[in-house]
Amino acid sequence: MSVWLVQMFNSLSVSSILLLIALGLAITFGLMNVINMAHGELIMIGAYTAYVMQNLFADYLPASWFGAYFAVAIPAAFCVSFLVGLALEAGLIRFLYGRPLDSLLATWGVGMVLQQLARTIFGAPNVGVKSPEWLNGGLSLGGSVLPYKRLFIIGLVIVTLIAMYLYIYRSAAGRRMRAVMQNRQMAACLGISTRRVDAMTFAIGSGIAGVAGCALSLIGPIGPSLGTYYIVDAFMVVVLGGVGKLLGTVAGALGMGVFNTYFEFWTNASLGKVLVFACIVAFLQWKPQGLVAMRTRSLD
Amino acid sequence: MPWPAEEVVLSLEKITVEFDGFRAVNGMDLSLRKNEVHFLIGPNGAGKTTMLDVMCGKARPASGRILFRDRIDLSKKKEHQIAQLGIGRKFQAPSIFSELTVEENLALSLQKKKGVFSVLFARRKEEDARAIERMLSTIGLGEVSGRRAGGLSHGQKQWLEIGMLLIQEPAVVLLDEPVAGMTDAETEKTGELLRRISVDRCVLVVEHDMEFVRQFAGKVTIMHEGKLLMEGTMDEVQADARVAEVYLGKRRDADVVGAPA
Amino acid sequence: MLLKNATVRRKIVITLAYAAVVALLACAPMFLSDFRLNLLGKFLAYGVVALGLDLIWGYTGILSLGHGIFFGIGAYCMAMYLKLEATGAGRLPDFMQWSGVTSLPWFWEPFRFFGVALLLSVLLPMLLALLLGFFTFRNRIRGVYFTILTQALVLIVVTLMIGQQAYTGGTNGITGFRHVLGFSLASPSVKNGLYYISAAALVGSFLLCRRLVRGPFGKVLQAVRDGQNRLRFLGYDPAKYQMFVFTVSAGLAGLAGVLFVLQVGIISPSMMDIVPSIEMVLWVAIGGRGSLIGAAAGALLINASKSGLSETYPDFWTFLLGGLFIVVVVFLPKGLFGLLARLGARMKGGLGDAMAGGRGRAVVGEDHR
Amino acid sequence: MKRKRTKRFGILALGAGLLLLAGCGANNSANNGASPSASGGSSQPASSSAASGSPSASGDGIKVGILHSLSGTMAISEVSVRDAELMAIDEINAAGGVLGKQIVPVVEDGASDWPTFAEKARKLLTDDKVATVFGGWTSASRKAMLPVFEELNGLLWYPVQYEGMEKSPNIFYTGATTNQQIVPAVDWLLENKGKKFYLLGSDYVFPRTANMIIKAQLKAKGGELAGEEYTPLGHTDFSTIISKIQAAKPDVVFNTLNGDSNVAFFKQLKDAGITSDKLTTMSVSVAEEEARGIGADVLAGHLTAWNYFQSIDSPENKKFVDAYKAKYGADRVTDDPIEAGYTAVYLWKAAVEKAGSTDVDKVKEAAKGLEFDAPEGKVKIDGDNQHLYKVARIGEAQPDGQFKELWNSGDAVKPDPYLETYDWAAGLSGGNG
Repeated sequence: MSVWLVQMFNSLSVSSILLLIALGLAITFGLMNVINMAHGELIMIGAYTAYVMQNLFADYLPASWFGAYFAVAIPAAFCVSFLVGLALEAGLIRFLYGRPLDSLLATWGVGMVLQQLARTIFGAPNVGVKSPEWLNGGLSLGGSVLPYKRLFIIGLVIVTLIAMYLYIYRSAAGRRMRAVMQNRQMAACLGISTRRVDAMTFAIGSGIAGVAGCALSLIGPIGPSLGTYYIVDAFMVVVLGGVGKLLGTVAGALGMGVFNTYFEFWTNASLGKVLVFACIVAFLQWKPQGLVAMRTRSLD
Repeated sequence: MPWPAEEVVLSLEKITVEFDGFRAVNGMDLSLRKNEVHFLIGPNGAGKTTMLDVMCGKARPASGRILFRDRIDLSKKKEHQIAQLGIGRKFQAPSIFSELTVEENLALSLQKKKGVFSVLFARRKEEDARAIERMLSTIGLGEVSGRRAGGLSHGQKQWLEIGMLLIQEPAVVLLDEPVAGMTDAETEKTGELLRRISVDRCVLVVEHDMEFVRQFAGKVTIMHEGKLLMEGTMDEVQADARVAEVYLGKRRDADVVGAPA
Repeated sequence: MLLKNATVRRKIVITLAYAAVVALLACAPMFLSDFRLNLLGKFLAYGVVALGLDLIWGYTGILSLGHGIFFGIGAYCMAMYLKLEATGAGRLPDFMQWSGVTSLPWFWEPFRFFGVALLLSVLLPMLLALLLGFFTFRNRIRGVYFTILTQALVLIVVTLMIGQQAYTGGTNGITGFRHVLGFSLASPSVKNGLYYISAAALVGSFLLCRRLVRGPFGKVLQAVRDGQNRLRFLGYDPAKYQMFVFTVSAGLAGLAGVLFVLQVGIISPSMMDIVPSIEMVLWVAIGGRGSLIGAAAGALLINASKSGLSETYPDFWTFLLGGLFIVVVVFLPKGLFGLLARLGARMKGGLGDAMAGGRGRAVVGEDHR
Repeated sequence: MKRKRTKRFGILALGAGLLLLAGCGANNSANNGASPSASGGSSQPASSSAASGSPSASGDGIKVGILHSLSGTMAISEVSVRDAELMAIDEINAAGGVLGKQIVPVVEDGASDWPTFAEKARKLLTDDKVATVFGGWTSASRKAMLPVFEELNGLLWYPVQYEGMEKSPNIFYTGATTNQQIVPAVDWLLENKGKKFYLLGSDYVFPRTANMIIKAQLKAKGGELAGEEYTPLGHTDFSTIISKIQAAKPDVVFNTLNGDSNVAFFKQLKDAGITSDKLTTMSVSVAEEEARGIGADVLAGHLTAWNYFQSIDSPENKKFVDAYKAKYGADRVTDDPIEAGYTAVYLWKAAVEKAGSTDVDKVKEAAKGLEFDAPEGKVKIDGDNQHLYKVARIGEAQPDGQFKELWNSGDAVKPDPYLETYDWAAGLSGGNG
């Protein structure tokens, strides 16, 4: 009984993590059609930002302030990844619009370089982040514990999602962004600077990856190859959900999280993973457009 | 196989097509006969292009029958099977293979057996070269036969696509706004081409350009909101009050946009 | 007259160049150390994969990030034979012993025979590719979706291979080979022989791929790449063509796997995973997609520089290689080979012999989805 | 016409590539040819195998190979071992070298890829003609290198505890085999912590083999198996597995997870409210270095089994730890594989000096029964299986990231990779491969 409740919570938690790592990709891949294989490394950058923030707080501020480092780390992670994304867009991605598969290969090279860079700066071994006191422990619920960190991540995802929704669908900048993504020429004719919108959009997607990395530092390792663990899952979520739809990404993350958790519970972690991926492959055969399809009438 | 001049080659009965619950075509009937240039006109969103899609297999009707030569039901066939039966379609935007040369584009279309292994072991024959030569002169692209098709002018691309259609000697030719975006001279040339190809086959043209339609004394079918409005000669159509109403009412849209159906 | 002369001259030069390459390959054992020759042999095997990938990506527009598994399956089939040969009759391979397996699993039995192993190492990848192609291409999954699907497939296969340690050797893979058909794998003459077999396989694969991309068949492939929907309305079924080349390409990857395992002496899931699968595509991208010579040369060049750079700069070779990938993919869409062709065209252009439209073709990167 | 020109330049490119390769190869062999001068000790130049890794020393030094993953997922562990090995080499060189010659390390990157390990091993032995190689971490990398070392009669020093069932004549194993780490740990747990075991490991050869041994041991000694679970390498979400563990209510979780998975597992275990006083975990792949990545506060109270802890109080260890921190930074830590890598270099040096030569066969002969005062205490090379006699230890993680020793075996345990001296293990090894 309680195991089932815990598993339900776990599947929700796994879904929230999947969603968090996929949200940034939903923008860069879903809206811009850039296959950013360095997305995992942007997550890594976020995680290292949390580490750096922790060290800064521990070194320069009174101990009583230490708990606050994480609250600062999240916006900091967003900013750092945002800037890296901005630089990446300006130096690289802008040459690759309309060449999604080339963007895959080039950003894979970027990922390689960023990994080695992290190894050079922070050393090859994992670094540790001490989680703030206010996130330790959990909510006791009928004999089982719902960890605050996982609740926090669920909350963070919801907040991020709402922020993204408001930005994309309710703000002037978001309107410009959608206009450019839907019809570049027309938007340009209307006086929108497509260059600036592209750069902003990619940077925001990158920034969200940074937030994900920061949150993941609470429950996972922080090392140079951190990103490689999440990148394929993130793409699967976006593709499963349906490219170009925020709602689809949410659905994809939920579907993958729930199935993954239960398959893993019934079988084991390896087989659970195999089954989930096999289901996704089979599902995409049936509905190539994903869970939430975007309809077009164009020939290609 | 000879058949009487009036024979119906393709007949569509009570065709209904839905997109997400929206009925693009609603119980439409249409018959195409041999040796006939048949125009399908109507205001934007009337379902003209969808009708072409249904005929060539790009869209599946929710209900209704499509009979080819009274025997073959096309609604179950895939696009390439329909094409192999002899129903050719030219799209509105020129869709040729821009990386291949003009000649290669034609050769690709000419290939009789289109299976993997037939093509793999195909040998180019003398008669094929002659057929391509003939088609090049028919569509007036002999001069540029070695050029990459992507580098052609808009009109040349349209003719190449028509040439690719014709070289397969189809029984039915479906053309979607063949003169859209053409200069007057090009339009005229296309008109001539159309007249020549209507011999021995049936041609269905979706067109907005009324001047162009008027040049042909063929049959005209008017669609409106997914349904058949009327059918007849151009004179009959022009005299009809209902046509004037739907058409003039919508006329502005039709002229301004003229592009996506 | 002048033109004819130029054509003849060009033909002679091309023939000479081909002859030079073949001669160079043939003479390599004379001036390379055993180790370098072994490396070169391995790179030649990679060249075979690259040819297959170019066939589907450069010419047909299908990007597979799953060729590691076809390569791996081919290699595993041969490795199973080699392992049984090294273990000897009536005994179990070492990893089975320490995994508690007591008798040889049935699916290992056929691999007692070299011929069967060789056949299966090409046929199994082809079969898997055909199966995958049958579903995905008929369902018109293409472009990015197909690519990501192949990644999922890689994860599935690799996780399964690792999980079934008792039957596959797990992460360790299969290694510790001694003989092939009674010849010692350690002997220099066998190694030389394997090198020549690899070279011959590369040349053979090249000729096969050239046969496919030239003539009417190659035109259909290009048409599939540039507009498969349009092609349908000409009466072709693109799915069948995609299935066919994908299957051929998988077979080549399997063959390369055989050559790899014979020369390197180990195969493990790490060779099938996402990273090597992407690297394989990068060889083609950097060499020059849409040109067979470029793809094969890319595989050789990239791996030679990877080996060389990692030997010289073990701590930061990844920077250099990563940087190279970025620069070439972004700024040279047709790869190094395209750059050479462009330079060549420019030089020729000075002689007034380049055609007006010709240059654009090499320069402009069309988006191949 | 365009196509043909394109092709021609392609051919030129290919030719250039081949030349580049050829040049590279020729260059190398030239280098090697230029410096074949016999080392001080090896009086018979190259016994039977001229080309095959006959150990050589150039005029001013003896080349040794260092082959660890410096990139890829395994770099998190292996880079530190390389650092320790380089430090040992520096120390030896500062003290006058070996046989009066300086040791020249040739560092290669195994790139976390097993075939690359095989390739680089071959390169070190044939092109660089190194006297010995220190390297490897994962069992897979060792298995990949083993055929190369056996074929070329090279010498490999492997510094990590592993699953046993192996004794290659060309490898010295300076980490623990199962009867020096896992077997004593299980015995200790059965005695002190409880009978009901839950086995959790990453899905690769070490955990699977280790667990097979543990299961046999539990069966023979009245233990009970509560569950067995493997996760893919790099698995980072343990919520479901923690639920399973909670449902199974074991006395002990025996943890053979690898690398990054440990970080996720311990963090999430703590978050689920399971602390070390509620559930005993025993880890065999979590050392001081991993503790840093997990977070000392998270790991505190959990148990590990090793042969060395940084906290060992001995002059040798103090010297080692101080030197390591001085060289690489005060925030760095030492741990069992790091120490084993460091010890390996000294053992090789001692063997070479005893043999008076770097010749592989002579060094192997000289190494038999060799003793060395390592930071972990006195170690001795077993002449039969080329493993080390080692003291088994169990430690408890402290809030400062160090381990407090709870128990040790007293005497150094004789290595027994095939567990031949354990009755209950009969039938596990299935003969020696």
